[in-house]
Amino acid sequence: MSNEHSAHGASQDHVMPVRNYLMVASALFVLTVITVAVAQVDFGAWNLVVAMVVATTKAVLVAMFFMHLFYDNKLFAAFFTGSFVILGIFIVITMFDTMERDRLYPEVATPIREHAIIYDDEGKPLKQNAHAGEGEHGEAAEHGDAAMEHEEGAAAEGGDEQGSEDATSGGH
Amino acid sequence: MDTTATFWLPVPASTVAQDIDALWSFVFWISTFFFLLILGMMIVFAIRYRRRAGDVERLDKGPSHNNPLEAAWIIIPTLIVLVIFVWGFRGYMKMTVVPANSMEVKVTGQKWFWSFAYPEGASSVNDLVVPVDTPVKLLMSSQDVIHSFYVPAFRVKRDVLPNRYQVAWFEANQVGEFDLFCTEYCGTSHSDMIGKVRVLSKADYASWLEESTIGAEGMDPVELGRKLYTAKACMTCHSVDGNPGNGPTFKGVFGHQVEFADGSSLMADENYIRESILSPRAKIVAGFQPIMPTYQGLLKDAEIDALVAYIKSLGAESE
Amino acid sequence: MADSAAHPRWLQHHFTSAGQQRESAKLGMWIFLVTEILFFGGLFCAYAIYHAWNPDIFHEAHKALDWRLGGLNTLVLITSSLTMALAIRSLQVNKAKLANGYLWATILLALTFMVIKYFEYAHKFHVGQLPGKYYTYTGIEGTSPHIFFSLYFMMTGLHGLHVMIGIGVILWLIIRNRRGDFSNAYYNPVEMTGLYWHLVDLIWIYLFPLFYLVG
Amino acid sequence: MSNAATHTEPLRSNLAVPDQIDEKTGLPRENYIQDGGKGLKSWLLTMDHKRIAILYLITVVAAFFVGGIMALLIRLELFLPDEQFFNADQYNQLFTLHGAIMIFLFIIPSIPAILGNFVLPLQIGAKDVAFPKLNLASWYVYMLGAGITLISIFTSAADTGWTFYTPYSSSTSTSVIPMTMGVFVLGFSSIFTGLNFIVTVHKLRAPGLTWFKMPLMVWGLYATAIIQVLATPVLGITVLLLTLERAFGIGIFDPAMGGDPVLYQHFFWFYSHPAVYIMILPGMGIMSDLIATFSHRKIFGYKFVAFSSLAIALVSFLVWGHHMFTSGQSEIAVMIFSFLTFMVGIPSAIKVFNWTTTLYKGSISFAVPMLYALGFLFLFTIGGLTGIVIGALSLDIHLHDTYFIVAHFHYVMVGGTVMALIGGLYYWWPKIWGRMYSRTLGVFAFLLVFVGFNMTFFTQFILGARGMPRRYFTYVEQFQPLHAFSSSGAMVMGLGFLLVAINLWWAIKHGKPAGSNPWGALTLEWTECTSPPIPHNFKETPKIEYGAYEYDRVIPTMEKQG
Repeated sequence: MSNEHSAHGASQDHVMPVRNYLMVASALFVLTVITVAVAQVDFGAWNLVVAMVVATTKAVLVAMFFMHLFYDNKLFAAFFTGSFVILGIFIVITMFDTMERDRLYPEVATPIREHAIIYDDEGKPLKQNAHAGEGEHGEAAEHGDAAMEHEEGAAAEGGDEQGSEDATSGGH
Repeated sequence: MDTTATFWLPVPASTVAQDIDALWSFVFWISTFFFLLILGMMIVFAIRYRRRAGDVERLDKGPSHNNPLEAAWIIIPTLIVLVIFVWGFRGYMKMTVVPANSMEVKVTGQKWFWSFAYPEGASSVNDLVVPVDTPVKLLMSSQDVIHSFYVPAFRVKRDVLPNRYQVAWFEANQVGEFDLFCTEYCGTSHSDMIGKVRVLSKADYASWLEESTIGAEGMDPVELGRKLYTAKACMTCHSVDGNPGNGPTFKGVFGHQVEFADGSSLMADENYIRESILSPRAKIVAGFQPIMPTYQGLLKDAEIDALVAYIKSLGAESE
Repeated sequence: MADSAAHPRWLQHHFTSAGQQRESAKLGMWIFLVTEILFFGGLFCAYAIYHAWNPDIFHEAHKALDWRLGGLNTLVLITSSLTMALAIRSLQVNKAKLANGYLWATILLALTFMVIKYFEYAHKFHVGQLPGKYYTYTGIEGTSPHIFFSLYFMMTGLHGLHVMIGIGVILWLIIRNRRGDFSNAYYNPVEMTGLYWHLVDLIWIYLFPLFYLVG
Repeated sequence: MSNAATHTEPLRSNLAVPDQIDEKTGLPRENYIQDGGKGLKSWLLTMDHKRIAILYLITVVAAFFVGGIMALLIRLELFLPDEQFFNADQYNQLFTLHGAIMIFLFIIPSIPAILGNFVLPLQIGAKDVAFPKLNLASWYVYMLGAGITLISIFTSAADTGWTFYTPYSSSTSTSVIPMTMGVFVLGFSSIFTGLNFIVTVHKLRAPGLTWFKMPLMVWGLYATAIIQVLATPVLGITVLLLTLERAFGIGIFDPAMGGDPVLYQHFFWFYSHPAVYIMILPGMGIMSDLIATFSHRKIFGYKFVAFSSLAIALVSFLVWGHHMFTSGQSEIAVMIFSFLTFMVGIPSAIKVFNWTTTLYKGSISFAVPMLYALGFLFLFTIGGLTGIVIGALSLDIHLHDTYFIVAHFHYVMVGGTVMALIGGLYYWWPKIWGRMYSRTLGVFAFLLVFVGFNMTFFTQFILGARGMPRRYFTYVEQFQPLHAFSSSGAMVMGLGFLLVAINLWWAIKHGKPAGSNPWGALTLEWTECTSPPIPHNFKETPKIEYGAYEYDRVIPTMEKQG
């Protein structure tokens, strides 16, 4: 596996002319300017994709030439890309969970705070949009609704002893 | 369909339990078969090819590889586990998709007790009462940390998260009383956060429901206070017979001097009790932890008066 | 193991040749860089998930960052990467003195990076755009912009910490270089620090667009 | 190198010729214990992988007994339902410490750091691991991490379980931060060992030792090192985020501030599932060596067993969600994780089948290490098959967070890794110290461990299937008899482990000298090294004439019944 070389003599590694280094550096500068320019224009969600593409090309340039991956043992490149594959797996499969939680029941995904009332005062299930229930809280007539209301209360005026003191109060 | 507990599994008391128990026995018997196969091969080879006294060392004549055999014991287990996967996933979807006409009960998990809110306005603590043969949808949320709603007899389990609703459902197929456990570790009394699921016939359920909602007006306050003392889980921390639990006992409190953690003290009167119900952290009795959750918004004024009357009655008795 | 002339001081006893020692050192360094990538990766995953959950809040919150300072920092870090690479190259052609010059340049650029970062942080502390419960800034609407700043401070803070570690290691290199430890036959430590430094630059190449440009 | 021709003359059972043997001790005069330097300093500053292995041996076995005592206390408490010896908080702290110490301080470093450090360089014909200084640093970082973790015992120990689930872990008043910081530091020790092994296997193999001539123990350690290097950093960031959440309230996992506790579980299990393969893969490596050596048989399907290690290492990164089937994941994620969990089970099945087939037509000796290997096969098969049971979604809904899960992971961890570790310790004890252990005490201790283990944990399968939740301080009356039986089994197992330690401790000084190859093994550490080996392992780099298990080409030496 390891290439046998004499201990002395010019180093075995590939010596790149200074000109190459300067070219790579200037390419990186240009790409930076490009990514800044492109970001000024609003493509909505595409902005992220474009920014990532440019960042990845810059990263590949740094890895290939500054870090000599291009000339070195392919094993290093394998490990390097392997780490990005594992990271990609981690992000993608976790997002399979985080982005798909409301597939069956919409109320399961969004935090409770936005859903003011699931039940109206008489306790009948009231399917309506979140904000309609904002106004008419009135006296907490019923446990189910009340649990919602004081969850709300905890967020609004903050910090008093809703539930166990430090978990849900969020000290504003 | 048998409805008795087997050696391994508790009584299958919900409609989905049958399907799960069927998959359980399928996987159980396949596992037993493969276990005995491997164990058998191991024992037979170990005995048949054991080194006997006087054996001289010789070159190994045994096979060192056999690709068809390897392929066999890769493909066959893969097929079997695929069957188990599909069966398991279909069972899971049956347990997740709630039937349309289900009755909705709102469940709130809180540090160390469950409270249930029924659509007709009734509420109960640690005691879920449901009619038999009707699907019950549970809309669950937690007030503090993650708990997990688990009824072994119904094979239902779902974590109860503090910032989101979680949905679970079951349809009890036999009348009876079943254990309810919290299975996500939630602190000191995680093992006390247990309750009962009482499945009643439709008639009994209707009478229980009507009895537990309208009963509140006509009753005298002390009687209502006694009922609320259990219904609202005061008894999980406060005793009425004098010995301290997680919280101070109610016996002999009213009309007496109470020492507080910060050294001050006060004569226990109605507003002290009312304040301790609504904002318990305001005054902490010496020697106790500030762990009481507030009942702000959980109790109607009439109920608070009833509780104060009940505690007052406990105070007067000890004179 | 007779101590022959062909056995220079820096060749460790359990390696049969300098090439084997160098290849082992490089492989070891690359694996360490893999752990760094996954260490930062956890934060990038948190960023991806919270960005996906509330993209509009993230977009609003990123306006609070000054992309000009970010851009300047990117250029500074790329230049420091260049000077580091040139430092290694000059050692490869046995010019130790030139290498020291480039190493000093790298440290200077790294310090500039940290100073710019200090101004950015000072401004945020002053205005109150801080993580979690310390968030008191009211300029950004949306339910929880502090998540953006939690992630911002954690990722750029951890990156800044790695820059400072890099500065310390390069200083140690300069001392060893002045003592004459390195030549074209043996410059492993410099090359390893170079790999580490380029990775720190590479991570900033991703941080800059995510926080300053897109948000 | 002639591959077809058989290597006719049998191996020498003792490389050290009589005049090199010291009459008084009966061991070769030149060995790493005497000649590596005198006094404590030579041990504490050693660069020799063999001495670092012994440093790890002492500290990791100590951690095992501390964790083991806590396990016995837990089982003692659970003998009867209500409070017996500890109150609820103390019980919660006990099971947290039992989990954290057993996992982070014992089982993750155990086989790689003790047997791996000692045996890997010997098995590939190297003088030492690639980075000896890093190897010693790994031990010191381990001690630092262990120290920090143990601080939390004396400052109101954490009561969150070894999983530190938020929001409980970020809101409890117990000292969680020392434990999470201890775990953070321990992660680096694991990374250093993993990194060292990968570079050693790639770069320091003796010339001629190709990948398929290496022992499968080296494959196991290599696959483990890959996971250690790729997964442990994510544990580092998770624990760091948790500490920041607790200390500064950054709101990443705190539901009140828009964070999501389930996301913490994703982060935690992304490391912790690959971590269970860090625990089992070295055990599987030892298994291949033991089964092949004690059957004097070429391992059946060498390539399949080797590649299944790598397959496990890679697929283990895809399945972490099966720890969270009931915790509120989306149905799509749950389906993906369940499917992939079944796929990760297949390579383990391949290994078990190949080991069992290796016994066919062998000449099997029931030396104590072989007893533990057969015990491993028995227990690990049960552990693996119950893994299939809880992999099925609808069953896991019923079984999650019950004693069924506790039984499952104890079957694969204690029944798998600990049995393999003890088997490995018995197997390499003559090589490490040059002396043989007592067979009768070894067999007796094995029976105690095996019977005690099954008494303890098979009953927990029944408890769990009947619905007994995990981490319960008190439990409903109906479960009491099974708990009592399980607790008594734990006492038996504990005694068994104690006898194993006594046997091995006694053998260090008083065992009969074992010679360099008491088992008739073909791997380099037996054929080319004296027992105990010389400081630089080999007089000159060994020439490789046959592969690790080529019993069909080499006649092994007569085995001394051990």
